[in-house]
Amino acid sequence: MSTMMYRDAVLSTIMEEMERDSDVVVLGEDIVGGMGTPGGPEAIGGIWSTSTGLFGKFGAERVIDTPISESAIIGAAAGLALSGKRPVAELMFADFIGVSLDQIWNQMAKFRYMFGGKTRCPAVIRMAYGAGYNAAAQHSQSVHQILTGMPGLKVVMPSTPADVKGLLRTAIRDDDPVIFLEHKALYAMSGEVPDDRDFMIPFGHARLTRAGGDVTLVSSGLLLGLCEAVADTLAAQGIGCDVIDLRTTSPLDEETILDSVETTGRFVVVDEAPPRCGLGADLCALVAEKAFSSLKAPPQQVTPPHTPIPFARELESAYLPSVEKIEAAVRRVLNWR
Amino acid sequence: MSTMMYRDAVLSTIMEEMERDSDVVVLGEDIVGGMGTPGGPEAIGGIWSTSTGLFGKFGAERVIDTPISESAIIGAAAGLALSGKRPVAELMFADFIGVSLDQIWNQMAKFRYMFGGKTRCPAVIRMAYGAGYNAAAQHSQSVHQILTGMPGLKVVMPSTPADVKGLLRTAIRDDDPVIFLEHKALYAMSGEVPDDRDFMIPFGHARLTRAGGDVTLVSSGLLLGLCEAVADTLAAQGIGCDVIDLRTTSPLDEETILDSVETTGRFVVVDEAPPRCGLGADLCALVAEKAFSSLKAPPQQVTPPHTPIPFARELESAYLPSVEKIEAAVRRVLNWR
Amino acid sequence: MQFSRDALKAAYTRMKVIREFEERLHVEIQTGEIAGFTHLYCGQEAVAVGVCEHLGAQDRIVSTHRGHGHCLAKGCDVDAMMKEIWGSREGLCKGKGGSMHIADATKGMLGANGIVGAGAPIAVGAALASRVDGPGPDGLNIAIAFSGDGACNQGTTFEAMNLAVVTHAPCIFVFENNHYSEHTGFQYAVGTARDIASRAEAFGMKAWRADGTDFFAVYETMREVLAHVRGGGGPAAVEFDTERFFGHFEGDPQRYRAPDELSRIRATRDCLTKFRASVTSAGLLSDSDLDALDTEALDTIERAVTAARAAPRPTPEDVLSDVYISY
Amino acid sequence: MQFSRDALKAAYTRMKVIREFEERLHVEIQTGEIAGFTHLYCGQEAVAVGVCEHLGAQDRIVSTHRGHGHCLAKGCDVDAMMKEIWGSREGLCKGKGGSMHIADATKGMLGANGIVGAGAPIAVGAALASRVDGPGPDGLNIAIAFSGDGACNQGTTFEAMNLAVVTHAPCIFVFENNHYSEHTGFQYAVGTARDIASRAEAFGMKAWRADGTDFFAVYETMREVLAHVRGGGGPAAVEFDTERFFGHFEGDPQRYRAPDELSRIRATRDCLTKFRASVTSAGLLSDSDLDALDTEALDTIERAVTAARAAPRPTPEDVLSDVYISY
Ligand SMILES: Cc1ncc(C[n+]2csc(CCOP(=O)(O)OP(=O)(O)O)c2C)c(N)n1
Ligand SMILES: Cc1ncc(C[n+]2csc(CCOP(=O)(O)OP(=O)(O)O)c2C)c(N)n1
Ligand SMILES: [Mg+2]
Ligand SMILES: [Mg+2]
Repeated sequence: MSTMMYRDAVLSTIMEEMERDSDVVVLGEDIVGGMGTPGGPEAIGGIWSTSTGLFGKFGAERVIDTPISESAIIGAAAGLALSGKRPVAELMFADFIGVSLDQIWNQMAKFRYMFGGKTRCPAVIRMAYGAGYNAAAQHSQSVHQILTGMPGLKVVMPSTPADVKGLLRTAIRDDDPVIFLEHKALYAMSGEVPDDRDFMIPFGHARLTRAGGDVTLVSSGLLLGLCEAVADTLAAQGIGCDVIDLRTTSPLDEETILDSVETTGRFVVVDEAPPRCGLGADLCALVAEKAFSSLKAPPQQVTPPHTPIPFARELESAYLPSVEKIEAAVRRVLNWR
Repeated sequence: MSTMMYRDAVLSTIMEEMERDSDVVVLGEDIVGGMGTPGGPEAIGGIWSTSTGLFGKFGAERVIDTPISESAIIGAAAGLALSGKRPVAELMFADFIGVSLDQIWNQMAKFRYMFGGKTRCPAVIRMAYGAGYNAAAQHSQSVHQILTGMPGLKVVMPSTPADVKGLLRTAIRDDDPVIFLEHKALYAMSGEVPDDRDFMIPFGHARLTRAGGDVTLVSSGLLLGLCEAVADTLAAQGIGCDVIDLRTTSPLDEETILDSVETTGRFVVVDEAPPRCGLGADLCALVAEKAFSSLKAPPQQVTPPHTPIPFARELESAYLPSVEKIEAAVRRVLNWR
Repeated sequence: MQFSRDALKAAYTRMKVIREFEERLHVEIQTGEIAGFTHLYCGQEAVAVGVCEHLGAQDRIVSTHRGHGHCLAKGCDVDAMMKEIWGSREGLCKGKGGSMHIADATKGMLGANGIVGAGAPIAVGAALASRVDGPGPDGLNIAIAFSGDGACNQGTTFEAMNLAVVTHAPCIFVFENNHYSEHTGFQYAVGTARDIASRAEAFGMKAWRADGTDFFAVYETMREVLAHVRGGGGPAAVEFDTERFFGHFEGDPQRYRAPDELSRIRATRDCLTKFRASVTSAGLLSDSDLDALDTEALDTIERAVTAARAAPRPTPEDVLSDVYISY
Repeated sequence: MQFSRDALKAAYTRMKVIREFEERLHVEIQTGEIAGFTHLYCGQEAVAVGVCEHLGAQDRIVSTHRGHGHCLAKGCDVDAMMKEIWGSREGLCKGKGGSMHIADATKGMLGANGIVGAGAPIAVGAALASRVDGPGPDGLNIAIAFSGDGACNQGTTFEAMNLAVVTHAPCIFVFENNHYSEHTGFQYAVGTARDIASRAEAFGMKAWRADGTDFFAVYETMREVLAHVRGGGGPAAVEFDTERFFGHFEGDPQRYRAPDELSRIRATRDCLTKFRASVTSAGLLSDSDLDALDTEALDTIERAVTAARAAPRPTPEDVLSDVYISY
């Protein structure tokens, strides 16, 4: 075990996989940093420090710094993957799927199906997502709800450095296109990480981080920590929460969720995406359909409101799910009728 | 009243609104047709025949034929709208939001909010959506689930020529950005349409097309017709369905849905989008949360599977919701326990 | 011309097979048996074949919505393609893709594409893959993006050209200027007094231009282009002036054309006629040689249609497979 | 130079206010009081002001992530902007937008933009709106897209240029080449041996180039450009060579620069110093005239910061308003 930050878990996993497999190639904007400048390549790393040192080690063929052209980045990743490589592309901000969605949605995600199961597209697209930095409406968004809905993609949302390691390795070795969502506000989170260079966490296996038995709380990414905090507070008051970290939203571990709800009969999902057609709705619908008889209260979502993400500190805090809102939802389901 | 086709209702509404208001401007690919060719402008109309004759009548300033550049089309619509015009942009296929999403999602939808409520963006983006033509994975998609989730947009899905008229007029006169989704397989549908040049249908008001009382069936677009067919079949067997045509998915008429479910206790939503994080899930979650005590059976979704849209006739039919699948879902909720 | 008789026959046959494939589809589509949107490549055969005759399976191409010609030229199986267009489960894509999504990665054919302009970035990716692999004895494997005159206005195409230049990727942008994008003229939509190739030059790559209805012009131009790109000279562009003999899609009334245009281009700009004239006047092949190849090509297509018509249909369960490799 | 003393003072003041606005933010940001991502315009003032001094409120501009200079030059209120950056509910956007989303449509300022390249198509739309309105006594109202050297690689920028040419839209693409996009050099990312303006030319529009650190060069160039565009000559592009004095965003260690680069550009490429030298050596304004304007500008900023700091904060309910006009 080593202790490292979430961002370093990203970097070290990429580094290890590039050492292990010469087909792994990375590409993105400023991921080398300093190209074409007086300071020269690697004068400065990528803005998230998740690619520092790769260029020096693996060279320009495998570490490709790109112009600001997200469609071309994702398209190139698609072409690399169809041609036998394992590209790991970085979208600097998840919000930039806006300028590159076609290559994700209509190309990568559908190749295998459209081509009758005869091609492989083992591409990983990493993107920094989430609010908390007052970066406003175009640099703070969650996009898993959009991408989870797209058949052909796998969607991963790690909540800890160890999960980054295990899930990113799985993503890079996976033969399907994988969206790997890194929460900006977790980059500096520290945690224990296994040293095993084959440590992998399989997709579609959620993690029960608290076992309580009275209410099921499901989340992922940054908000998982809030759910755990609420669970710990309530535990002290004798209320037991099952807290489930989804880890991947596609594939979805329905079983872990439904098993818990069958016991608790009470379901709260906490998600950072807007409320309409989101992951919160997706899971409430799942539970309502498949755990109907177990439910003792209406399934609840804690999400931001149906608004863009505001800038000012006070507004962003009011916008985001909070421990207060989560606790209130838990109490709503506990006190139902 | 006049009888006209769905596509003609689109065209005649645009025509009437362009006559009424010189700020209304249309733009899109091939909407004039024949530009720069020996045949000359209007040698041929747009591929959906929803813009025929506009160019001759209103000229190149207000009827703008564009190159294949969807981002620029939507961006230009955004700029026109911010500058006091009422653009009606056409995306030839809804699937092309892939190459233009940023301008819809990060620009248009958010201007008013980001700019502190001080701008207006009265743009309509029309797009042809839906399967049924064996046009395969990139020309058959439904996108309302993606766009409904985006705060700042209004999303309209007319099911009849009359609704096209009333809703498109409302869209053009509305001061917010509106997505207007035209189902390809409805273009040739005929129906009665009011002649009143101010006939408008307000957004957020669903339409109860069948009153039955035993089960609530909610849908929109092409699939509404299947729901009505099922309702009629079952009515003959003494089973009464409330059939609700959503008309707009954002804003959503929660009241009409919840009122019906409070009576029926049984809910089935029929939608053409894939199942994960879709409109089906959205409505099931709504009903589970807000009509929990009324529910006598788990809310059900009838949607395509989590796959891209296949090409072959047999595959596309198997992919799409059908009367059989809808009827089966209705029977599932009726026979629950 | 440095062609052997066999090479000439092979090239002619490929062009003729494409021609007959498309002419036959044009007829069959009227019967309603074939589903979906089909865009025929008739008229442009010299481009696909003149380009692809230079390529091996390790060279990759990315195609467009008008992809049959590129697929056939790159070696996709005729029968499997026809079955795909018929929607059979024995089709090249098991009936899941159809006309606009034919692909065969084993042949270096990375897909027709229903999204105009989407192919160019994918081709750059394929070229970057070959940059990782490095040159073999014949230089670098290359990747080709086929694009139309309409596609050249899509932002993705520009981004791809710039990225290729920045990364010095062995990528070739082949622009097939058939003067129309759907019903709109190239003169209108490409907003420059100059041609498409000039735009590519402005992105910093070398560009060539040639008559796309002359197989030998295409072939010889591509020889130069390929020498440049395989040798590590970086990306390149070629603009071929060509003609589309049918409508944009099947059913297009083509009122945007000049009254005599279709008969004129069939008469003066048919790459097969031109090929025949060149090789017979140069005494390389005789008319009867070519007539025999014509007959063979027709037979090939006849057999393919018969097989496609009889081929097994997909079953409802087939909808669910091939979404993921594992899930 | 055909400037009145008042016009010179006005231009200088605008540049100086931008400079001090940004220098002050640079300091204030260190304190942690200002939230979010802030990109400072210091060094580029002559471009925004040299362009916007020609414009009226009916002319529209679309800006970038580095938008403060464009906003101030186009007439946005200094106090309301400072309050916005501070996140106050009295800010120009009620604290909802922040640095990257400042807009004031009443001033013809259609928004800073956090998405690189997104502005260009919007500017074309604004130009098309003015095409609908037709020319007034001074010709057409125009729209300007400000873009960086990085933004010029985004597909949207290319699409916008082509669309503007095709529609003959009165749109001007102003490229501010400050040699860097984030930490990447223009030499690397713009994959052409030539400049950005040449690309614009390849799309079929007239293009100009000028020194963006020389107010008078910018202003005179824009006079020509505007005469062309207002007169109905169609779109145009201008590339200004300029400098950014701070990091890409606040906190950037700037190791990509040459060791002496920042001091060198401050010494030799400062548009304010150059302006002062020109007007004093030409005897148009004296150093003490300019010193007085400097003091005023500093006061303006001081007052704005004081007001911003004291301005009321938004309340949680404010989150919910301004999403729609009606819903
Ligand atoms: C992104 C996108 N926009 C529009 C279309 C609709 N469309 C299909 S083909 C076509 C014209 C393409 O013209 P060109 O590139 O010249 O190719 P050609 O048809 O002449 O082979 C259009 C507009 C599409 N498929 N994808
Ligand atoms: C679509 C998109 N891609 C990437 C970014 C991240 N980003 C913000 S500014 C910037 C560099 C822009 O460079 P340039 O256009 O030269 O403008 P400058 O910063 O020099 O003013 C980048 C990459 C973004 N905001 N939007
Ligand atoms: Mg064409
Ligand atoms: Mg720059």
